[in-house]
Amino acid sequence: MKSVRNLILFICLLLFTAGSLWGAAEIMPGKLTPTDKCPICGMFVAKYPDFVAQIGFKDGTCAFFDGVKDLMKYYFDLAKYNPGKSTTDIAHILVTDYYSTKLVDGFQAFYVIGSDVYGPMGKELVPCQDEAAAKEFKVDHKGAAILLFKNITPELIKTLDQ
Amino acid sequence: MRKSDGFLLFIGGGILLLAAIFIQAHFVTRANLPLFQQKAEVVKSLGLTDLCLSTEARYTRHLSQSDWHAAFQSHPLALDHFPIGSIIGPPETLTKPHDQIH
Amino acid sequence: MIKSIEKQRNIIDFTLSSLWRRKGKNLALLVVYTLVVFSLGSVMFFTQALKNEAAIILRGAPEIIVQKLVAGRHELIPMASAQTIRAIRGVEAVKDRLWGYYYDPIGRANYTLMVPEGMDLKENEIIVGAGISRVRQVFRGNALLLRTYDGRPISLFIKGILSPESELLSSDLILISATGFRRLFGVSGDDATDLTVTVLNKKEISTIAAKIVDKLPDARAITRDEILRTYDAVFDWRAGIMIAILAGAVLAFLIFAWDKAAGLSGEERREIGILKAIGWETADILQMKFWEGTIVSLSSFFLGVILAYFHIFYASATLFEPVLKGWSILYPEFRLTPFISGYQIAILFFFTVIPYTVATIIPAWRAATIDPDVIMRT
Amino acid sequence: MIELQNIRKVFNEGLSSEYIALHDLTLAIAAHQVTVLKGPSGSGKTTLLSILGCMARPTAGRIVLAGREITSLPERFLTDIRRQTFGFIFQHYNLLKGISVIENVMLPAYPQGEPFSLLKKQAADLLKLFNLTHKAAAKVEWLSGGEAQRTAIARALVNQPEVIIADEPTAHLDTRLSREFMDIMRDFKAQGKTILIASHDPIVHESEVVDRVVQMRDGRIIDAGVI
Amino acid sequence: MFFNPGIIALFISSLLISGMVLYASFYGALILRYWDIKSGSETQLNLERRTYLISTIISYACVFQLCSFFLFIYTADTLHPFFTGAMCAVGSLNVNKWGFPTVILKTITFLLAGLWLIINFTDNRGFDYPLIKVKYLLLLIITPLILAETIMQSNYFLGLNPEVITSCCGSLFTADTKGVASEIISLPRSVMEIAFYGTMMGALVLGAVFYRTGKMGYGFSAAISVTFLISIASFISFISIYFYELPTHHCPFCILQKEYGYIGYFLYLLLLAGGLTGMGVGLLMPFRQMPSLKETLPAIQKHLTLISVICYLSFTAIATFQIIFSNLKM
Repeated sequence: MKSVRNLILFICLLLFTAGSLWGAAEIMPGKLTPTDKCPICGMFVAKYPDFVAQIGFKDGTCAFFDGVKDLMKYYFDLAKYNPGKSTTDIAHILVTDYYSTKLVDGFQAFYVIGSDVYGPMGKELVPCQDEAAAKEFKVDHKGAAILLFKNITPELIKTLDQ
Repeated sequence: MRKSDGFLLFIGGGILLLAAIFIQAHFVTRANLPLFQQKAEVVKSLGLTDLCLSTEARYTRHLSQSDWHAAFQSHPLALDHFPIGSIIGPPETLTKPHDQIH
Repeated sequence: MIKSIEKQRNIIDFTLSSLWRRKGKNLALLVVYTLVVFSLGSVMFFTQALKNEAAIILRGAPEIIVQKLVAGRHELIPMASAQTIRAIRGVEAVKDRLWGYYYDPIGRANYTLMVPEGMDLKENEIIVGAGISRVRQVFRGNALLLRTYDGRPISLFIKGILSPESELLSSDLILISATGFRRLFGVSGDDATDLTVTVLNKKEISTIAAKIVDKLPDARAITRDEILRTYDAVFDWRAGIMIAILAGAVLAFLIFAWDKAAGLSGEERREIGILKAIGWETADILQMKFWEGTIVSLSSFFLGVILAYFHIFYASATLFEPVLKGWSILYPEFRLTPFISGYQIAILFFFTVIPYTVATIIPAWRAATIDPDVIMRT
Repeated sequence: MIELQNIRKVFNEGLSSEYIALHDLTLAIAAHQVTVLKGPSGSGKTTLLSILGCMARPTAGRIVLAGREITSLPERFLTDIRRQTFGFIFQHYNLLKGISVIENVMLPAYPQGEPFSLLKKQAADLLKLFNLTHKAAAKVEWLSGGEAQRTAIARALVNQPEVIIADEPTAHLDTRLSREFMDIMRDFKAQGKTILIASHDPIVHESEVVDRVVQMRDGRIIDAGVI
Repeated sequence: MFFNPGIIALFISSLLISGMVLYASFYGALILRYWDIKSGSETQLNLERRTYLISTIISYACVFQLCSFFLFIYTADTLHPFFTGAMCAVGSLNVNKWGFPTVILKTITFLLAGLWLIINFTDNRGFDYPLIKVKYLLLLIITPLILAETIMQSNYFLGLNPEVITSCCGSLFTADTKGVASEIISLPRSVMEIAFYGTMMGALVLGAVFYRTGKMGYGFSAAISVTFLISIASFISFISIYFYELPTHHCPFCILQKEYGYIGYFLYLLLLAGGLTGMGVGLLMPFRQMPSLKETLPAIQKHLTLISVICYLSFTAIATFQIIFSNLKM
């Protein structure tokens, strides 16, 4: 009995995975190499896999960051860091989900600020895949607020650097 | 040749030999990396947590998971009747409360 | 500059021939000194290598182990608890583990029985570690006779032997199927020995461990970090104890060195008197004594370190084996990987050369301040 | 050359075993002369010699060497002066056993830090002068009495000192060797060296090379001799 | 308390050094009391002989002190995994209140012992030992400091409690905490850069002037001392980040780790040696007119100046090289 239920569960899971793969077909994560450096602070990104974030452009280039904070700095000032590119050239933004340490869509993620989890660059926006996770994280790690991608402002990023 | 030159040569030789040992150790360590991977694989696949250095008492086989009250444990002041107990100290998990976990 | 170098070389020249003239005494010192460096060095190399080895290979250990405690003792855990743990956010997977000890009166050794994940074993098939194979003289295809919890003999066929390379981990292991394990020990199908928890984000491990203890108050959660730290502490402790024991030897050596340096023979006193009379200054004699110490120290230090290195990494620490082994029958045969660092050499230096130097300062000075006219008055 | 003024030397000062070796002694040694200190053993010859040779410091009094007051110089500096000014020949030669003849000769110059090859050449020249070249590499314990004596003299000369100090140099020599020693001293005098000898051997103080004999007894000078 | 070989080694060496300086200062006090260079009495001769022993002892103690300084930091560094929150030596040193004072005292005692050796070297060149009183007074100052250091170090090791959650360099050396370190970091970078290169240039120029003309000795020595402190501050403020290639990491201790090729030991050694010799020049200045030192002292000072300038120059060169060629661009 139990095994039958497990089997059904498994098949469902398989279908779901396949579906999500299909749905996310256009997101092709850039491949991180050990020599990739954060364009904001210059440190090697691969040393801190739990915080990696990336911005992929439509021409196939990709920028890697050692945290969402640096990614946002880059995002808000593309003209400075990547002249010739604008936000419309961005194909995808991927951030590392705190709990699964898997790359998830940055536009859809929930970000917790003010928590006791620090990234390699100090205070961070900690990305969570879904709202429930974000809420739990906020409670567990004494977070201050949960933000959506669109709520993040350059001013807010500045406060994180103090 | 002067004796002092001989001495300097000897010291130089000693330093070189020491350096050679370091270099050799470095290369052996590098060459053994796959072996480590293999062992780590064994650990991973079997879910092992401890080395098998001393097996005469059961709490010395899985050091990190011994019972709290296994008789006398290996407290430094305890006269344990397993020889290994006088050499291996009590695991930290036993001597300190799990304060992070409570 | 060149003059002072030339002067030191001259003094070394003389020191060497002076050492050589009393070779019996000095060689004895050299041998004892080397032995001290060798023993301390062996302890340090050995523990450091084991520490590193443990740190690297145990990194594959499960992130968290959950064990049920009853009256403070480790008990079987109901498999249902796994469900509770799985519900905690951040937990990737929870697996039940079955393992236990078996004392074999024939081999007179403790075996560790373990149910491996994803290995296809029939109920009466086992895979044994190289140590068991050696002790019991059983090989692939043979049968191993064990007794179940209720006293019935049970014959298990050896399907394979674990690789000798992993002996440091697996020497005493018997891998058995879950059904076989339950039948051997009478463990019910609802229980497991303990549970292992996989967590993907390292930063979350302690939070999850806290949550587990919160939800299962009768359980303890052992994290991988704790295991690794335990090993660090255990080997540091071991090195500390060994060094404390060896401190006696070092002390004896120092007394010997002091005595050797202080008890100048009449011949030596005369020699220093002559040197001073023909124009050597106290500081020159002190320099000669400095070189004497340096020559002896460095020679013994190099020799001792090199010997210790070969002893630990190429002679499998033969001299330590009896101590470590104790009564354990299943002592693994292993060759350590030479993890050595300058730090160890530095500490070794602190333990041997510095005390020796200090012990010889005052005797050297005593010798150096012999009156130059002493030889004219005899 | 060397002037001693009111020199007093006390051993074991303040103890019950206090012993005054030299009593307020005043003496001037002229340069380029051979001076002999004569007196029975225990008369303070050796103590005086060691003070003259800057080997020991007097308890009181002043020493002036070549116009410079050196009385209160610490050992460190005194040794430097001694090394460059004096060459010593001891009663028992005091050669170091176990090392070669040439090394023995070079020994006083070791702390100077002269280039080794130069030093070796100087020593070899000296050995040649004393017909010891063939023994250069031999150990000193294999030398005959005369050879040992000549080695000791060579050693005293290696730093090219102005003053040669000899303490009972002929005490263990037969007449022939004692005369030979005095012949060597004559050569030195001819080279302009100042020579100080402590001896009660008639061969020494009756030798025609000697310019002045100072007689001592119980730590006092009883006859300063003619200058 | 940990039973760790490094800790035992440090314990032993500290006890040995303390014993040595105590012994030395006992005779130092006797020398201060009874020294009379004019006398040829046996007391005086004995005291003169003692000076050989004391200078030998202090030379060894100074070398041991330097070794133990680095061993201490390295040991603290290796202990950091035992403390929650520690990333490098800073975390371990922060476990209790004795950690940092011990490091600072070790630095001070090393410098003082070094200065003692410089004075001793000079004194031994003057035929009447003109600095003997200065020398032994200084020794009497050093001794209590070394004893205090031994006690502090023991307190530190005995008070190591693995349950303490410590703060690591990441939180200590940031602008947003209170303390000297954060104030340094929150200073504008340009100010620190100007201060560093300014004082460094000043010190080097004064060094050159002193070397050529023998003038401005005090100025040079003062500049070297100030530069010593400013260099450490600058290292925390803006030089370190180029070694770490992390714009927010200001730790002065992580640089001692293997990942950075132990370059930190070399850098601190340069700074210590340069500072020590530079300070030595100033310390010797008042004695230039002493009759027995007139001839030898200027040469000694010139040597010291040369060593000091070379050390500082190398330090600046390495730091500047790293700033220019680092992967980190600010």
